Amino acid sequence: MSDRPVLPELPTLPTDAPPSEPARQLGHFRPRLLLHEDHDLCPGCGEPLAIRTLLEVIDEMGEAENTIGVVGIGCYTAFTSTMDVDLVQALHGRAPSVATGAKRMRPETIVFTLQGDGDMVNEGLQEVLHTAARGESVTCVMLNNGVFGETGGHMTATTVLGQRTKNSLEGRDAGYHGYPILIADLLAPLGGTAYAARGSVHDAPAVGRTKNMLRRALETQRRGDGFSFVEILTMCPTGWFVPTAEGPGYLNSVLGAVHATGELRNAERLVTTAELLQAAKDDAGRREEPLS
Amino acid sequence: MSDRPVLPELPTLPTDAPPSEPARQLGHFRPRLLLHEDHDLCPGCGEPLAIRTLLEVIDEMGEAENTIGVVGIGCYTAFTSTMDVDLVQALHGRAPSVATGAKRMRPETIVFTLQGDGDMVNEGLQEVLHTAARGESVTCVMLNNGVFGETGGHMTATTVLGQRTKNSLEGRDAGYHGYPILIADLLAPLGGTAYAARGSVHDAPAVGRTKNMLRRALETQRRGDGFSFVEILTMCPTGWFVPTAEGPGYLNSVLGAVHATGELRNAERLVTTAELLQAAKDDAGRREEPLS
Amino acid sequence: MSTVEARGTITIAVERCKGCELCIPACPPRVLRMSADHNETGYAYPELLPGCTGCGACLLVCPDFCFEVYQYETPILHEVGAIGDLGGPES
Amino acid sequence: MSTVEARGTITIAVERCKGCELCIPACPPRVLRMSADHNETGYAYPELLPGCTGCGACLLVCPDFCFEVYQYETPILHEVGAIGDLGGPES
Amino acid sequence: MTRTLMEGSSAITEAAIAAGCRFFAGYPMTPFTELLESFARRLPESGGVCINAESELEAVGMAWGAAATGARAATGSTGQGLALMQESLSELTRAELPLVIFHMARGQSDYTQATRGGGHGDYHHVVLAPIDVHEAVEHTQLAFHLADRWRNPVHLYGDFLLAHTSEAVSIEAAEFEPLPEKDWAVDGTLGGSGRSRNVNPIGMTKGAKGIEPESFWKRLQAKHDQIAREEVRFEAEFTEDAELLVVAFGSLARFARYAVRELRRAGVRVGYWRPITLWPFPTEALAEVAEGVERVAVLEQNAGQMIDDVRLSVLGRSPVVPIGEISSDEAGFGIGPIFDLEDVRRRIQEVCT
Amino acid sequence: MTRTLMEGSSAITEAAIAAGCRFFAGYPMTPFTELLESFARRLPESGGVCINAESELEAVGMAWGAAATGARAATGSTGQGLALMQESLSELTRAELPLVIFHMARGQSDYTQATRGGGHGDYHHVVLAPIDVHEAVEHTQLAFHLADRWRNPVHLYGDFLLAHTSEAVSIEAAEFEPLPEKDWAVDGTLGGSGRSRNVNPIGMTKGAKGIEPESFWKRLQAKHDQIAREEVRFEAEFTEDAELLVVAFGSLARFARYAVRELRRAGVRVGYWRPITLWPFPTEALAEVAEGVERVAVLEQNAGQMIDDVRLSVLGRSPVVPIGEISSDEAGFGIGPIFDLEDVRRRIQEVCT
Amino acid sequence: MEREILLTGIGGQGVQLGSSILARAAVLEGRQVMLFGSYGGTMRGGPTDSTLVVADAPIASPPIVSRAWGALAMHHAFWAPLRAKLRPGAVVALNASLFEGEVDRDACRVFDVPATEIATQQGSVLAAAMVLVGAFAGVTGLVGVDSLVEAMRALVPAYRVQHLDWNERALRAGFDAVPRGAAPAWSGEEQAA
Amino acid sequence: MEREILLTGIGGQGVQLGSSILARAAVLEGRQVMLFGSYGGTMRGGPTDSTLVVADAPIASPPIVSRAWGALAMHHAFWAPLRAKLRPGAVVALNASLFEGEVDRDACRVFDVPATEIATQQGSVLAAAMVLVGAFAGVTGLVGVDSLVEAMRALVPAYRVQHLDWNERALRAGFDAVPRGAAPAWSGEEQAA
Ligand SMILES: Cc1ncc(C[n+]2csc(CCOP(=O)(O)OP(=O)(O)O)c2C)c(N)n1
Ligand SMILES: Cc1ncc(C[n+]2csc(CCOP(=O)(O)OP(=O)(O)O)c2C)c(N)n1
Ligand code: SF4
Ligand code: SF4
Ligand code: SF4
Ligand code: SF4
Ligand code: SF4
Ligand code: SF4
Ligand SMILES: [Mg+2]
Ligand SMILES: [Mg+2]
Repeated sequence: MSDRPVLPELPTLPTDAPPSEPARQLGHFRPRLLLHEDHDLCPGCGEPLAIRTLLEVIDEMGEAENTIGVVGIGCYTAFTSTMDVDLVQALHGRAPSVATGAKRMRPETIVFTLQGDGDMVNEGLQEVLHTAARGESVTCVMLNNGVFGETGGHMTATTVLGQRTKNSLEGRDAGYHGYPILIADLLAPLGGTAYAARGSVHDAPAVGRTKNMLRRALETQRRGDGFSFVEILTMCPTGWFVPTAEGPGYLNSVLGAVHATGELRNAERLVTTAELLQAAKDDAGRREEPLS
Repeated sequence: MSDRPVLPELPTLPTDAPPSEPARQLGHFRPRLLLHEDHDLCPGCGEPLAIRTLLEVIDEMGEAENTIGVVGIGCYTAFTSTMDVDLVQALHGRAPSVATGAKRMRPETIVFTLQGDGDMVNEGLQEVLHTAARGESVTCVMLNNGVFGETGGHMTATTVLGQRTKNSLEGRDAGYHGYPILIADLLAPLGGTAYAARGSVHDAPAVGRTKNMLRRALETQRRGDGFSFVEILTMCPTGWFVPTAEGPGYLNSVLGAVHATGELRNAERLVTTAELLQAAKDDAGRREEPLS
Repeated sequence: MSTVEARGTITIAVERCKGCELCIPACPPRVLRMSADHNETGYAYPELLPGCTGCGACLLVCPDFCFEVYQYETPILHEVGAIGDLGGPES
Repeated sequence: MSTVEARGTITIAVERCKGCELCIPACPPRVLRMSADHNETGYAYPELLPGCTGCGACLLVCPDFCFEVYQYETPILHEVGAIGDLGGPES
Repeated sequence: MTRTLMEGSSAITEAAIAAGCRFFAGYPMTPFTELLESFARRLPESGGVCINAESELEAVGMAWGAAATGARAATGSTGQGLALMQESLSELTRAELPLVIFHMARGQSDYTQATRGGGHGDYHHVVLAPIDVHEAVEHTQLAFHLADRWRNPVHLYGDFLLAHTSEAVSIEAAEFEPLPEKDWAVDGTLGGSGRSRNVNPIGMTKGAKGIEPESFWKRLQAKHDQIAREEVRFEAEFTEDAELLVVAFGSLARFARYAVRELRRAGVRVGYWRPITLWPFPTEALAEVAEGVERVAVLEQNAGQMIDDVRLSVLGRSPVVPIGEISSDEAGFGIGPIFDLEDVRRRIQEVCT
Repeated sequence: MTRTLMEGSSAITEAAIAAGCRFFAGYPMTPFTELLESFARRLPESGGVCINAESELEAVGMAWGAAATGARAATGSTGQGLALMQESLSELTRAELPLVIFHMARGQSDYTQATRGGGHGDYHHVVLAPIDVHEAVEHTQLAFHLADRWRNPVHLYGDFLLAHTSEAVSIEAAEFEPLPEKDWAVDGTLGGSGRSRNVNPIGMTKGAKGIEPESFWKRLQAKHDQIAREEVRFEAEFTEDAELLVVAFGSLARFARYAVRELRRAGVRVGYWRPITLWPFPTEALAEVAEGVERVAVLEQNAGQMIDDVRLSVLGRSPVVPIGEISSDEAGFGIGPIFDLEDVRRRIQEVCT
Repeated sequence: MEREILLTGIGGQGVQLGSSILARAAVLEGRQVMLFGSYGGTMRGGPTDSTLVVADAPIASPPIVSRAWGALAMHHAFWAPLRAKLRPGAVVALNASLFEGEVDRDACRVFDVPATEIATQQGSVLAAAMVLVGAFAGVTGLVGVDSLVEAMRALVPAYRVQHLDWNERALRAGFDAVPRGAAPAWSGEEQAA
Repeated sequence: MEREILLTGIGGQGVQLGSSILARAAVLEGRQVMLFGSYGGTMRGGPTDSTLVVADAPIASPPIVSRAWGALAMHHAFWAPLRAKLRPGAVVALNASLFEGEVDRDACRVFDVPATEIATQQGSVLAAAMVLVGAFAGVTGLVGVDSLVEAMRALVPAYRVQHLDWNERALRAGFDAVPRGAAPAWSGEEQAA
């Protein structure tokens, strides 16, 4: 429950039918490239948001009829049967290689992968690194919630220090569990990488920025410039053992404080997450200074 | 054959027995921790040099009776039966995990891996990255010759652009074969890494510098500071299709120009290979300037 | 009594809602609140108060695809109680 | 005739040598040269000319563990031909 | 002897700790996840180490390293994860490392995977298939013992049902005959002695140049032949005068045993026979029993896997008929409709003619 | 028909290209390396793609992706590498992808690996085992055809001997019956149509929520049963009046066949029988032949693997005796002393009583 | 005597905890116990069920039963398959606050328990399953209420210590909300207090 | 008629190339051919050998033979196992420049060829195997020298084009260094020029 006081005296407007007054419809329940809107993911899960955004970008770029997606294994796998693009379901961790094979045989198509942090940074870490170094013209999209959501919220290789998971109930401890891997920092500097960015879906503006990143990544692929990568931070209230409504805040303040959002590579421009964090701090500093 | 003119008129001194004049013996045919000196590796191979150096460091540090080595699969595997330290032979690519298990059960010992570029950066890339991120207190030693020597000189993930290998006879081409991975740059910035360096055995001074790196890495482990890593560039004239005697020159000028030698991480100090290369260039520039 | 201008409106697929409340803070004019009632599956769901701008933020953050968003060709006015109760944007 | 001072000397395991020639350029005073003869396996091997300093460089670079290195307690002198023929360090 | 109510996965964990297990590594996958969680909770408390490995390949590698030091170590997974481990699993056999593998399958369609593996070369693992939580406790301790005794990997084949069933068990360290010293294990101390150890899967001998695979592999074959003679285990009921013999293993055998007992009470001349070791399969024991029956019915929850081992035992002495089938819940966890006493009884009765 | 002298590995490559193979990915390991090298050289020249994958797992993943687009694709390895691929190999079967796997073993001790695999669940791969380079050329083309016909992985089991033997062969595209359209293959064009494709190993149907593993797996079982009926291949000589039947496969069968012919010339009533498909094993054909003989001798270069399939066929009709053994060169490449005609003849004669 | 009891509900309703409490309480009272809990993936909201066998001698039954002596139903969603397994005269406790639709009252002995309502009164809607468990114990005497409370206190994890009191109140309230011993699990002298 | 020929030497001595040339030359002359080359790992200097079967009808023999009609030996190191496989009267060409130790000259027809010396004279020590191949062809008429040269030119890879001339000279010098047709492979009319 949110903290905002309930204001029962305000009139509730009808929302069960389109408006009778002349109005322009801005958005649909679901993106065109989703077959139906029902799914079994948990309340407050961030993954459907990321998937919606990705599908919208493909549609808006006019690539719906020219796209092959390769899906990893995680909670998002539930969408393999409802995303309305040609899809190949890969095994856990193997999506980048599968995408490579598909792209090499269909070089004219847009090929993307949809993976989770467990899928990409645990089971399949070397797949994505080799794919990037090889400069494969595919776009890997990674949903990072810092847990294996599907198996019940266990620690992954991206879980940040202090984060609670099913096997780090007291929070991840560097001495005992090691350090999180900033996958975007590993991928961005590789010779074959042309684009790498990290977005988030913790609020509406973040979703908008993530959408731009996805668009730039797919454009990079369309130009044949090399490998492209977009990481998207997503809520997993179930795996984190936090109340559903606190998911976005936890995502932004806990995961986002380590896996900072921004563009890490765009053609020759290359920055590290550490630099993004520093820049954000400087920014915040500036904003806090009196405008004078 | 070297280009130097043969000078037959000079007297050849006897070298089949120790000198009869009083003399101090400085070095032995083989390090104490090698059971015998025969091996089947090719003429001019750099791997025996690296192995000698590693064994000498262990011995000099007084850790011979407190060390477990884990060996990968490559030409160096031939030494598993002759290195006189307690050893575990791992499968191709798996040494870092095996070392992890051994170290966790024997935390008081020094645990190292001995792997090749094919073993570590191809088959087992994710093993070493996870081991480093976890901050395991082991030292991974990687012999980098930019080829799978053992299978006949095929391209690996570290083969530099332009390098000839059995499946890149015209030289590695970025567009067709992708880019080399600078493994030390991936490992150095990870949270769990405490020491990372890249040495070479292309000449005697380089061997000496490499020895220092190995010592620092093992000392890092002894202090329990975290994961440590030493990459050693080694000649593979067979795999490169270059005349044996040209191995060291080729190593230094072709592989060394990309995988530049130096320390990449020592505790908090962190530099990239690009920075090492720049520094070397600056240095060379300075040296070329007239001394005034 | 006073009036609130609504530049837009929404429809809500109440039965699909899983009550996560992500839409509530996402709405810039704060015109969504959770229902006291539960839907068939047992979840509370959002209700719309007067003042929607048709900005689409709710749609962007709802994981269960519960929203359609409309912008009126001409804004309409809703009669409401004391304006202060709206609890709108903090600004 | 002139003399060359040798501060050290070496032994060479000729039969183990695989003729790679890595020791030749590694020797700072350039007192190693490849033999005209072949060993049992068919490889040429290094021979020592006067002037070894006992520096150990050959040992460090030989992949086949062919060298032992000694430093004399007192340098000894070897008689050689014209000193210019030695082809010693370029300096 | 206090009895505590424990889920199969917890009971196995406690039994492993009682047996001196000091190392565990694994990667989550239902129904192995449950085991991993309980080892992760319990092992550190009892002085051991449990690593949440980043993948199955890394898990088995870590376990390899731990076992090489002589520590009692275990890993495991379910079908897919075990498939990924096949290279390591076959080579561990050649490295002669005593490792315990918790083969927590989704049902019974991994019988072939457990008993044949997909590694290369000639090798065998002992496979124990407990029927319930009590036996799982016993088998877990036995697994560590047999692994050490034979320096060979040993599997415990469980499933979702075993992992999720709670029974009241009491866990105490079991007694076994004494084991030889692990003088082959690396502890780091023998460097420079000329006798340093070399734990390897290729038959290398320290100090000797080259390898001799043929004699090395033949030695392993002889060892496996010996295990096959000495470690056979099975359970039988009502086999003396049975006309129909029902063969089943693991969790499903509990349904078969119950149904056979019921049918016996109803006067039907049916017998029950269960391999406890899936490898070595109790071929001779089954051959003997099969001699006297009219028919052998194989109840397994798959398309027909153990039935080959049954046929290889019966060798035409009597007809062997399958009465099981593929059967799964919607999630694919292996809890199919065949786990139903009435269904099992019907299947048996249908071949009782 | 010009004949060219070609090593087995090159001949296979040319045959694959003639069959329309457009994608290959692999990781070096003797004796698969030889194949990888020749595909790397020849495939790009003929408009295809060959990737020097960074590991076996990545190789099979790439091949998976290529096959999913409908292209004829292949990968392979030897024992260890194929062990690493087991998860993918079993799941490819469920994804119903036509992939050709060059199973270039070090000898014959990977019979079980090829025929049983180590993946999870109920699945089967067709396994062709050519006896020489000529047959390898034929089988390579057949493998691509069968893979497409059944939407199932097909192995070609070769070895060091096959890879390194040169024979003069002529390679032309073989003719086969027409195949159905690959309307299931992804080409990227059906997004937004409501009929977009979904190539997956879990029995998902586009648009439908959830999965129904049981019916999906049963459908696969029915398909495998049909393959087992329709794709059996074997070779037999002198079986009509044989007293002793010699069973062998692959490279070693060439020695057995030669020795049997020699013994026949010497008047010995010995017959020769070879499974060409290791799966489906020609069980019924062998059962028929075994009916009349006094003894069945199994010659294989391992500790006894195919012998189980022979026993499962003969089912006690006549005694089955092993006459092979583990046999290896020092490098472990599988060229053991058993590859010797006199030795093979002696082994046969010893059981000729 | 083997008493098979089925429990069903929606994930998160406390069915697994409830069945564990019943099982552990039975162990405390010296019974033989077997419990099988099956929960789908981890997403909140899926079906969840549990099978419990309590006996006075070693249990021969397998952990999944075809015929049950009793049942606890938190929600009507999964009633049909559960119904199919009940023996004639089975004892059923159902959460009347949520349960909708028909129940075959002739074939079984049904006890309606407004579990969600009672739980809310006792401090938390989350404790509805506790109420039902208490009620089932009350009606059948399968175990005593003190054993239930002891079992519950042992099972609730440390980070949920704030639940202990609600849960105890809910167990006791459920125990008291039904006609005590109306459908006894054990014959005469064995009946729990 | 099936003629089995064994070739052995040390890796890098040109044994594999030599046997390929013999085999390809035989194909050029319309023969049936089977060739099996086995080389250990890739390290320079290991043993290497090769088995060639040339026939005038489809070959029944497997690729590894127990009994050979002829042999080419580049070095004495691997003579013993080779010797064990020779049929009585087998034709053996050996590199007399390197070969040391005893050869059983009664049992086989041995031709000593100073192959390394001849090769050095013809331009490169690397071509010693070519000399021996030429000599074997000369003695046996297994194939003609022009076929050898044609086969060699087709087999030497492009980046080794500088070897072509030495090799040709070495083949021809070997062919001429032995008594022509002293141990014929084929009966009368089939004999190659
Ligand atoms: C080889 C293999 N190992 C383990 C699993 C079990 N498994 C399924 S999903 C999953 C975690 C997925 O995590 P992530 O990719 O982060 O996705 P999320 O569920 O968090 O969305 C695991 C470990 C599997 N399917 N395959
Ligand atoms: C799983 C597996 N795949 C392939 C091989 C074959 N193999 C043996 S050594 C080797 C290459 C080793 O390369 P590297 O580690 O660089 O060592 P080098 O030989 O160059 O010293 C390969 C691919 C193997 N042994 N195991
Ligand atoms: S477990 Fe996490 S990632 Fe999975 S559906 Fe639930 S909230 Fe989403
Ligand atoms: S192939 Fe290369 S790495 Fe291997 S022994 Fe020869 S030179 Fe050394
Ligand atoms: S469209 Fe904008 S203003 Fe209207 S309800 Fe949604 S978020 Fe609020
Ligand atoms: S975001 Fe969607 S699912 Fe969540 S409360 Fe709002 S409408 Fe319901
Ligand atoms: S010790 Fe030094 S000076 Fe003497 S031979 Fe060796 S390298 Fe040359
Ligand atoms: S470095 Fe060693 S092996 Fe090489 S030539 Fe010199 S002595 Fe011989
Ligand atoms: Mg995740
Ligand atoms: Mg290498």
